[in-house]
Amino acid sequence: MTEAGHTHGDHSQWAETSHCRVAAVRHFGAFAVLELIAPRVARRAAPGQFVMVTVPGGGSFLRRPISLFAAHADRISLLVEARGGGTERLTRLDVGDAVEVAGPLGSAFPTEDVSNALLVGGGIGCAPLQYLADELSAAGAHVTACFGFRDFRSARAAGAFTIDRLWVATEDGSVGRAGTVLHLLAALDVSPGTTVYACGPTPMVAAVQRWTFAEGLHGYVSLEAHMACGTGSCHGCVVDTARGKLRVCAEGPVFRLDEVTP
Amino acid sequence: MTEAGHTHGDHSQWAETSHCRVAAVRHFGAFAVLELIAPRVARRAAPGQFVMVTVPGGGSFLRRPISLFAAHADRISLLVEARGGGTERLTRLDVGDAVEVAGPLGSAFPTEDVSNALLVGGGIGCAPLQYLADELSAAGAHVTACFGFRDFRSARAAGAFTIDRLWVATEDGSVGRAGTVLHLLAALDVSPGTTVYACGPTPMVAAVQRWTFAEGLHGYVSLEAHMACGTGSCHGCVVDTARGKLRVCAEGPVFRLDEVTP
Amino acid sequence: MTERANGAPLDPSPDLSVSLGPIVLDHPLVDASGTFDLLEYARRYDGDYFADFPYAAYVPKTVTVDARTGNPAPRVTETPSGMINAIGLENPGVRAWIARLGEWAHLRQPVIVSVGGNEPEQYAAVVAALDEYLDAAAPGAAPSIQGYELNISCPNVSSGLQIGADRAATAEVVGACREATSRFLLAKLTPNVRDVTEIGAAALDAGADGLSLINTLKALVLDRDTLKPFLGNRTGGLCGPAVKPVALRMVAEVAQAFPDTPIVGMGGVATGLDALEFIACGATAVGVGAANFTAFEAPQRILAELREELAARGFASAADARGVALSS
Amino acid sequence: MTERANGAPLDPSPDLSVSLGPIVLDHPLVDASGTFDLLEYARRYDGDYFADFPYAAYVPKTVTVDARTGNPAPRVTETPSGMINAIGLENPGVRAWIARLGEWAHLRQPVIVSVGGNEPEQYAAVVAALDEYLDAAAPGAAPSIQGYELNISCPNVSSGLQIGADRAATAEVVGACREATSRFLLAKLTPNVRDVTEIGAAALDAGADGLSLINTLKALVLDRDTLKPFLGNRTGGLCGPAVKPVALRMVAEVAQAFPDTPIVGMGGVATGLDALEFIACGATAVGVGAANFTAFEAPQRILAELREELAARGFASAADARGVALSS
Ligand SMILES: Cc1cc2nc3c(=O)[nH]c(=O)nc-3n(C[C@H](O)[C@H](O)[C@H](O)COP(=O)(O)OP(=O)(O)OC[C@H]3O[C@@H](n4cnc5c(N)ncnc54)[C@H](O)[C@@H]3O)c2cc1C
Ligand SMILES: Cc1cc2nc3c(=O)[nH]c(=O)nc-3n(C[C@H](O)[C@H](O)[C@H](O)COP(=O)(O)OP(=O)(O)OC[C@H]3O[C@@H](n4cnc5c(N)ncnc54)[C@H](O)[C@@H]3O)c2cc1C
Ligand SMILES: Cc1cc2nc3c(=O)[nH]c(=O)nc-3n(C[C@H](O)[C@H](O)[C@H](O)COP(=O)(O)O)c2cc1C
Ligand SMILES: Cc1cc2nc3c(=O)[nH]c(=O)nc-3n(C[C@H](O)[C@H](O)[C@H](O)COP(=O)(O)O)c2cc1C
Ligand code: FES
Ligand code: FES
Repeated sequence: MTEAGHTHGDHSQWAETSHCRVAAVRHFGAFAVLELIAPRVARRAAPGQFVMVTVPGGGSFLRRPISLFAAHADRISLLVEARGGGTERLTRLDVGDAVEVAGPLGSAFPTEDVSNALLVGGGIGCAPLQYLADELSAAGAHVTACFGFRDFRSARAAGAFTIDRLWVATEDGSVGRAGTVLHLLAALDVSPGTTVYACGPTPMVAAVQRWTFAEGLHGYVSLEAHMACGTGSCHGCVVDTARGKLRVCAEGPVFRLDEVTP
Repeated sequence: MTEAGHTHGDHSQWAETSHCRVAAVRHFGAFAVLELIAPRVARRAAPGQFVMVTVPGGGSFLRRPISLFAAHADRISLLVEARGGGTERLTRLDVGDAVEVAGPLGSAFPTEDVSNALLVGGGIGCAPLQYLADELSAAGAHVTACFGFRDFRSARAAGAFTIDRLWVATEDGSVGRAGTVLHLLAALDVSPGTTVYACGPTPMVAAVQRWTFAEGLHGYVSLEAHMACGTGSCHGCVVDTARGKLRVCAEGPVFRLDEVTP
Repeated sequence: MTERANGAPLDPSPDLSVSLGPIVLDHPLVDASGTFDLLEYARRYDGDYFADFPYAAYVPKTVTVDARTGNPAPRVTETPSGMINAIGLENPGVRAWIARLGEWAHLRQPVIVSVGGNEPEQYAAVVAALDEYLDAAAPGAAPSIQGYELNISCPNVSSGLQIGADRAATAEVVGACREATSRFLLAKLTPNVRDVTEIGAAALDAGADGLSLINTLKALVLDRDTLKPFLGNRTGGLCGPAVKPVALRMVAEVAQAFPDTPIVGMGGVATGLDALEFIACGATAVGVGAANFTAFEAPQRILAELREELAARGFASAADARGVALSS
Repeated sequence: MTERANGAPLDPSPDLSVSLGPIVLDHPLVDASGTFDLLEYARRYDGDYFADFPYAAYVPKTVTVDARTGNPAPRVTETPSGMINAIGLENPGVRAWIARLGEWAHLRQPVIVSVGGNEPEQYAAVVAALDEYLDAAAPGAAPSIQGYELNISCPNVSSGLQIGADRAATAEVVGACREATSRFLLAKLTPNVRDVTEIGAAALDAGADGLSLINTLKALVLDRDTLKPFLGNRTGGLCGPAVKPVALRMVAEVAQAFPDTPIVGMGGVATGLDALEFIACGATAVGVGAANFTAFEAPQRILAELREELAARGFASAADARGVALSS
């Protein structure tokens, strides 16, 4: 019998496919940071982009979209929250395990000419903001991050982040300030011209969008959508934008805050 | 979310269900002997019976029927050949892994009042004959076994057996005598009244049946059938017998050699 | 899962009882015909299986008027997230079947007998034979047979086109049985049709009290070595989790078309959430089929999960959850 | 897998070429409409994708006469061993589509354009517009469009009942397109019918040259939190390995009913053995759909496996394997 996957041809022509190994795993409650040796992905990656990850074990038919949490040298990291069967299995990966990822995919957060950046994340939506913070800081920008979580359990994710100015709120008050990320924003002193970067659940994105406009700021948002291909073929992942229906995996996931209607 | 399997009730009322652990694994090419700690199964087991094994990992919907290869104290052993996806995963089990088995199921080889026994196996059909040999020998019977394999690869299974008088043939002559198990039988000096026990592919069973009748012997055969439930509910596993269509999992797998029509 | 998302404590035990027409069920789960043999379970159980019987009603394997030996082997194999079968309604015939009723006369739960045949008269003959026997039986001598499920949807018998794929044939079978009995009558629908509500309407118009669905999808599996049809009957019926999305769609269609009709929904139920989804799509009761083959305790597990899933969503009862997927 | 069971060396390279009616294909694999965007692949490839294009013919996503924005999100999700989609035939309309043909005019492989619509005239208008454009196009200015696949089977557009579930409507659509073109015409059949050969016959009688099947099975998935329909369009179409046994059955039925008809078989192909099974059931060519979503190199892998599977069984060619499951 020919087992699926054993007779793959040469991948070298596929910019975006990597068979890689898990180099390190750190767990934070239901979250895991997976560090993968994936030089081809790391070389091309930019903050905001994502990879399609094949769930090992054969139980999941489609690949799962996961943001780049970090990229250094020949490594990429993913912050994965065990939500359903597929992500559950990903968080149980161990050092040395093989994983297949395709990427980097999608649009990146624009980072040029940014001097003040405000990163606003909700729940697992915080994931792409670490890599963004790394790049912005390296480019000399002043980075502030405000993360909102529902409760103690989901706030465990915060432990994975290394951002200097990071404010956390939880709705149940168990970690950081009690309330939503909007309460954190309200308490901030934001310089004019600050660029806002948002990623999180739809109601949060809508609220951040309103706040940004009210403050006269501009910014970007990374959106989620249920995906089949992740690579532009199926039109499964569309969102409504000022430019019409666009694919989160191809034109997105990063859009201008003022062109989306969350 | 409630994960399937996490809220099982109390199993204690099910004679035949065991959550067990792998205590030891030995590999012989594509074959593996899995030793499982399964006191409830071991206590009731008899040679010829089988268990339904849940394939770990979620990729297989139905359980797989596997014969008892041995049973001692609180342990049972299974000899598994990696043939398809399910058995492949079973042979990759490791010490300490959890497995779920239901059994012992089905009919056993009658062993009472046997003084001379001839065990005839073909390929993975040899599996139930080790346990049978153990029981017969313990009861003082004189046991001879003749095993036939296709080639070197399938003859690797022979290494798992500990039967004193064991003759092996391979069709390609790579191990033991060149030819089929029938060539081994032809060379034997069989005492009258010997009880024949057969298990193997259909053509072998048919040939052994003819040989047994020609020699004026009687005996038993363990049959295989594709199974869904393995426990008598679905009527999926029927074979034609002198008693009509019977279920291999309930009335079988062991039948009298003279009642089956292979 | 011990509290709701909003932090309120869980309703400890939602009311699981439902009424399938006149038949009162302790909870919504029944076995799907042909997948669960009560006597086989009882003989493998250490306790009193009749006291611990897990389903709210028992639906035995389809019975026909004459004995049937069924199809040649092989009859079953696995498919991706499912299985295929071509048993061919093997059964001893209604007379021999009745003769064994005493063995499980003490089952407390209601029984719905699945009835098969090639022609209307054969269905009616089974129903009449059972009604006659039940009317004459001494109290406690027979199980509590309270209804019939007319299996007009088995893809594995060669009576030409399936009865359940044809409106007129469906009406004839249901009509003949309606004349034969005043007991509760379910028509079991096949998914191998263009519009399941057309056949449902024909069955209800002809006197069925309710509908069961789905039976299996007609399907073909090849032997990977020979590339010939694997099953002895060539084709068979596909079921299991693979077909659940098709089954949910059809149950929703029927529930929307016939809102007050008792419906037994089934097809791929393997977890309590699956069962709840069928209820949300309008099923009154839920049939568990191939999942029975995965573990002895599957019904107990699915029932426990169903209770948790209802409670986690704040439903006070299974009946409250019925049809919630249908309202827009 | 380097030698046959009998020890004879493998035929190193079975002849994979097949003739789909007048269209000669290098091998049997084509993409299934809506699941593979040539230009998206090309822009992600380091080499010359047009030189390395893996399929034997390219079937683009269905084109309609007017632009369609498709269904509201969400449009896709996973199911056990499969997926469900309700894209809703999003496409820019035939004029805008033609305007971009230059971008892939250099594709060497034949193209079969999938055509959709609500009424016969709309189908015919797309075919006529394309035929007209092709007749006028300068050599090398357009890809080699050699045929049309009439998608009369999409379950995700609200033109009432699917055209492909009705014989008369099928005949009208095919007939209108037959008048509009002399190019090769495939009718793509839906599995949501009682008898797929009835619709197949209607299509062939009305002038179709061949048949493609299956499109997706109409299905429903609920959101597990809200228990409401998950997809924006409520229902969607099920595909992937879960449906393969149903697809094989239908392909075999059609191949048996119309032995000399070119058939594109599809539904759940994920491996070379799957593809071979469709060929064994009578398919001339095999469509790969959702498997494209599992890896960029899926078509290359499936093709390599198909070659091995043919060789391992001693087939000298793909054509030799056609229909071997059908003979008894
Ligand atoms: C661009 C993008 C970036 C993402 N980045 C991250 C990340 O960095 N870390 C992380 O943990 N998660 C991330 N997600 C969400 C993640 O993809 C889903 O949680 C995951 O697909 C769920 O799969 P499952 O098998 O665990 O859940 P299941 O619910 O069992 O999955 C069933 C199906 O639904 C899809 N699905 C379920 N939830 C979502 C969702 N929220 N978004 C999209 N598809 C979904 C799955 O892909 C699958 O097809 C991202 C999603 C997108 C679109
Ligand atoms: C009573 C009995 C005892 C058995 N004892 C042993 C044993 O001790 N050791 C061992 O290695 N094997 C044994 N087998 C055979 C074993 O059950 C099959 O090899 C196994 O089910 C194949 O599963 P798979 O997933 O690897 O193969 P796949 O071919 O991928 O399985 C697909 C489906 O076909 C069924 N199937 C495939 N081959 C067989 C077969 N030969 N018999 C029955 N069902 C089959 C599977 O259960 C499954 O439902 C026994 C079978 C029976 C009936
Ligand atoms: C082995 C087997 C035997 C079956 N026998 C019958 C039967 O006798 N009568 C009937 O109405 N349905 C029969 N069915 C169909 C089931 O009752 C049920 O409708 C179908 O399997 C879908 O449910 P599931 O996916 O939960 O199995 C049978 C199914 C299987 C798997
Ligand atoms: C996301 C998606 C989009 C599809 N779009 C179309 C389409 O536009 N036209 C069409 O005829 N079929 C369409 N199909 C159906 C496929 O072409 C194919 O018939 C079906 O998916 C079965 O094959 P598979 O199981 O290999 O996916 C689509 C399928 C999917 C999954
Ligand atoms: S997921 Fe397929 S186009 Fe975006
Ligand atoms: S496998 Fe179900 S009766 Fe034997």
